[in-house]
Amino acid sequence: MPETIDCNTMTRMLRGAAAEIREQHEMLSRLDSVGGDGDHGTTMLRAMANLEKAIDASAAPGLKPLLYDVGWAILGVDGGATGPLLGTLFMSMSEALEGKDAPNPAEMAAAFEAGLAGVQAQTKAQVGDKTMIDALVPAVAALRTSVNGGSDIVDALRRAAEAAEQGAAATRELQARFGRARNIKEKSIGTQDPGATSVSLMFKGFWKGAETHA
Amino acid sequence: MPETIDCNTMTRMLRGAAAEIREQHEMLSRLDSVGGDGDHGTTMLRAMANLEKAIDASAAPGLKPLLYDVGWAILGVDGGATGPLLGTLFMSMSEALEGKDAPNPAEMAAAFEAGLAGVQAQTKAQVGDKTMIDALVPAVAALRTSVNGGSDIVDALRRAAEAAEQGAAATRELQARFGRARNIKEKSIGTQDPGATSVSLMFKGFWKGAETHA
Amino acid sequence: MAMKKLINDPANLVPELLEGFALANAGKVALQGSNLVVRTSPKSKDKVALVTLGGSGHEPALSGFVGEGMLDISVPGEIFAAPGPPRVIEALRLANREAGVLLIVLNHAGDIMSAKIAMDMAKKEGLNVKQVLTHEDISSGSRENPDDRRGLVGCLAVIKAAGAAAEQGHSLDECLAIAERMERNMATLAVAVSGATHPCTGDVIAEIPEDVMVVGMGQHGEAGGGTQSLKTADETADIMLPVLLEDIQAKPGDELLVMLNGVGSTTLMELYLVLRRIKQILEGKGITLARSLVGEYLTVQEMGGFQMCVARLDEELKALWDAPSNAPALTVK
Amino acid sequence: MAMKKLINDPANLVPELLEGFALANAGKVALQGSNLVVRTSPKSKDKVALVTLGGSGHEPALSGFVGEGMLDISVPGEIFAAPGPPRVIEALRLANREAGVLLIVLNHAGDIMSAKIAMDMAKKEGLNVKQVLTHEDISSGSRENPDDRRGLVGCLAVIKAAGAAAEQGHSLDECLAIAERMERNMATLAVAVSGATHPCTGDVIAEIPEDVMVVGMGQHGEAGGGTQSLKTADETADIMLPVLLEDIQAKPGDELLVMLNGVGSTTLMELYLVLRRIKQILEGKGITLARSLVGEYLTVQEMGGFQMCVARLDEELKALWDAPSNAPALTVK
Ligand SMILES: Nc1ncnc2c1ncn2[C@@H]1O[C@H](COP(=O)(O)OP(=O)(O)O)[C@@H](O)[C@H]1O
Ligand SMILES: Nc1ncnc2c1ncn2[C@@H]1O[C@H](COP(=O)(O)OP(=O)(O)O)[C@@H](O)[C@H]1O
Ligand SMILES: [Mg+2]
Ligand SMILES: [Mg+2]
Ligand SMILES: [Mg+2]
Ligand SMILES: [Mg+2]
Repeated sequence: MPETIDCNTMTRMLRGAAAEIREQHEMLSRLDSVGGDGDHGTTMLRAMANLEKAIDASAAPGLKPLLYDVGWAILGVDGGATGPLLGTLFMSMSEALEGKDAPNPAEMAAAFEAGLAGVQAQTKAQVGDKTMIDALVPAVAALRTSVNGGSDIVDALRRAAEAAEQGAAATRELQARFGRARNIKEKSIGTQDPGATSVSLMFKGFWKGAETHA
Repeated sequence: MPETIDCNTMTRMLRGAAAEIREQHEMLSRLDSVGGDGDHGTTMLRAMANLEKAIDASAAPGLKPLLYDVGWAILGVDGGATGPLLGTLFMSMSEALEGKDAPNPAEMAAAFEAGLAGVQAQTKAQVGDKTMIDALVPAVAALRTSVNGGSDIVDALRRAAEAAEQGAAATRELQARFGRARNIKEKSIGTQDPGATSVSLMFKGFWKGAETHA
Repeated sequence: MAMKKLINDPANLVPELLEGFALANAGKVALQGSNLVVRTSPKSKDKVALVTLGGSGHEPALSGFVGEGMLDISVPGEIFAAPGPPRVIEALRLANREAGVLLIVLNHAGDIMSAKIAMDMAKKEGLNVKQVLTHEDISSGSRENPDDRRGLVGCLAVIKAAGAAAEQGHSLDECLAIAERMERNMATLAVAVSGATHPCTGDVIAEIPEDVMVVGMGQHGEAGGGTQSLKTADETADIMLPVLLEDIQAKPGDELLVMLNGVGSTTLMELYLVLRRIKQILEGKGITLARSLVGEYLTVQEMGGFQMCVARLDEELKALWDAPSNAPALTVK
Repeated sequence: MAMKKLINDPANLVPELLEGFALANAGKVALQGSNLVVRTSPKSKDKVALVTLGGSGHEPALSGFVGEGMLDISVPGEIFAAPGPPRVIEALRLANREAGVLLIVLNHAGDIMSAKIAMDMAKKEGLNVKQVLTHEDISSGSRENPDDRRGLVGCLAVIKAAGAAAEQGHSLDECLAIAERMERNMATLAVAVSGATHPCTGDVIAEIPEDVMVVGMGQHGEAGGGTQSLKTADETADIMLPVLLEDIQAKPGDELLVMLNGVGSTTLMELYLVLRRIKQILEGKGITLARSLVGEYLTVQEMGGFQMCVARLDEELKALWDAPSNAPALTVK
């Protein structure tokens, strides 16, 4: 296992996320149809298609431009809340990687933290509000903790994915306070948040992708 | 039984027609819903309401103005084909009664013939085309034959009503060549024509009305 | 599904909707006499007046076509039922003028009968009225039997052309000739995909099975044509347009007006797809899509489907089509 | 009932419908760049430009509001989905000018996020852009929590007023102030009586039981309010209007604009009945129905129901409302 993350690893991670989403997109739409407009799976599919197209087309080598292109491509998805938030995640990660062509695990954790901060600049949603934030925050926190504790990147991503999954699962008991689902108020309780589920699937994909490469 | 028809008799006849229609309006709409737009019963109800209003309001005494007012009132019904045709029937009868305040049965038959001619000036439909003409033509013919044979007005109207009923019944086997029902072509076969049925009901009402008065 | 309409007492439906219509277009139209729809600023008396009649329930038609550059008076009937002759003659008397009155009649049994009786009376009274009949529905009769052809949304083009001509000071005979030319030049075909309910009776107007569409259905759900499986937008245009082009014998180099009239619940979105395909087909044939109009002009309550109307334009008809109008349903600057 | 729509491949739905929309309104609007809807005759560069963004499937909104006197550019998204920030910033760059650009954003999660990211970029790039948010749906939040209020058909009045002001040469700050005043002055409530289907997925957008209506339903079928038995037109107006009047604190002597926006299959006929009742209620309160607009402006496919929007007008807003426009969906002479 290399000490730094290169373009190849990141590409595997991103493709891993796309693979997980593609497998589960129908479930994602079903979740969204309870309190939202039922398009979350379709939107995520388009986001992942754009992501892969961006990877394939990305001319500039280097993590920073790769993540910029991926983020911009996901922003380009006409997808309601998802495109802007997930696109911002990658755009902000890209910004944080200024001058870091081969980040070590700590630098990678910092990039994810910057990504989260970028997302949080776009939405006031907090943990507990039943949004993708409920998966993203614990995932990034677990990544940081593992890295600080000496984990390698694969192990840290595994822990992040587990934390994201738990965070997503916990949204089932919550009432939505952001997004379309907030309109159905207490009726949103009992269904897992689609956006949080997507984030959890993407972290699983990051982990699996990094693992196959290792 | 008087030898001439006065306003009172005519009023009874007209009210008799209204009573028959009112009793059967749902059936008339049902017939119209097969090949037409299902409004014939409603239209006839409105026509009969206007007819009775015209009788009540008719200031000028005399058959001619009475039938004019009734015809004009029926013309005033927004009712597709029915209003113009039935309104014209009475308007033309009125015209034919110029100078005849108390027509005898033969003059009455002539007035009905003039009414039929007025209707026929409005439509090219012939007997056999599955329209109200299929009831009107035999009714007027029977009226003339009976009167010529010496029947009094009640008896002549009874025969006219019977002829109208037979004419209407015969439309069941015909294919509509006029009105909305012509659009469904051979599918119109098997349903009695609503307009012919109305005419048959009205002649029954003329007869019953004349009879109660007698 | 039972009827779900926001109405009050069905017996008052038409007067109430006319009251609301006049309110919604205050400053343009008003009610006069026995619920005739007239312009608030009448056309000058030295110009030909245009009058039409027809059942209600097809909003915005026909009263939505009253306005500068289009109609002077419309005589709205009951729901789906022609107005009786007394109100038609009332309108003709009101419109009467030396320049003359053009009565536009859509070919439906009730309308032509009311018009005939009113025209007979008008002639007796010495009014200067002429009539044009619109009958462009190719599903209900051949060009050789025009009496059988129903009048659908094509009336709009006839009213627009003749209305503009009248506004420009053309004589009654000229307006009539223009109206008749537009009428001869055009053809309409309707497709229905879902039914509607009669707002007064609650009766289903057209019962159309799932996955089925009906090409050639009349304005009130009268069946008239081909029941077939539901098609895509492109396929539907491919079926409908060629027969219309054949009917008007469109040739390469021709310039066409195409109107796509949504009849109720079919979306503009769908109509735009159909127009896109029409343009492709016409291009393939060397025919020009010179003008188009897409929207809801003559509806049948909440029915799903649309009417496709094509009309060959010459230079004069094109200019008349482009002329200004302030009618509620068709404002042209 | 399964979906019965005349469409082609759902994946191409939006580009195809935009192509047809531009064809249907050739001479007024055109597509530019990545399917931005622009005017064919652009506004002079010394005047403020207006840009908006929003999901498709609501035709004629929002692109139907592009035209002289209203919008300069609309950025249409996918069906019911906001366009992403890249096309929004593309539009802002295209509209950019010294006089400035006003971005009108309807309050829906996706739209405000796309707008925020694009605005952040615009600021970094030194573009002179300001934003106004429309959020007038009283069912989804109180006046104290305007963030919760969705943007419904009221955007039309904001675009109309600010668009007219821009055309008259007002500065960006003045246009913004006018837009914000109109926005503050207005309130909207929706009622739904029947559902619709998503044209791409075929999913039912809102399932509304027979004999039931839902007051306060969002633009995409999100439930938001009171499920109750279906009412008459008058009763429905009696339920909806008073809460709207209370929200804008309408007082005797006020002059109101009332918009009744059919969302799909509800007929003009029904909307006219509702307007009639509104006039009666307002008269009873000494409030003037100064202006009205009845029609389909922001639809939700074939959904049944309508949005009622009331806005208090002052003399300036009235004049701006009356100002000319040649937008496809709202031609004003
Ligand atoms: N304001 C918000 N902040 C954070 N996440 C949000 C917000 N709004 C929506 N989301 C997330 O987006 C998900 C829905 O995504 P999607 O269905 O693609 O967008 P839309 O709701 O616009 O159709 C929700 O499940 C939630 O996780
Ligand atoms: N052209 C016509 N000539 C004679 N009778 C006609 C004609 N058209 C329709 N009718 C008669 O009218 C009846 C239908 O009347 P009604 O339903 O009231 O009118 P509409 O068809 O306009 O709705 C038909 O059954 C037929 O008897
Ligand atoms: Mg969604
Ligand atoms: Mg009928
Ligand atoms: Mg409609
Ligand atoms: Mg519609």
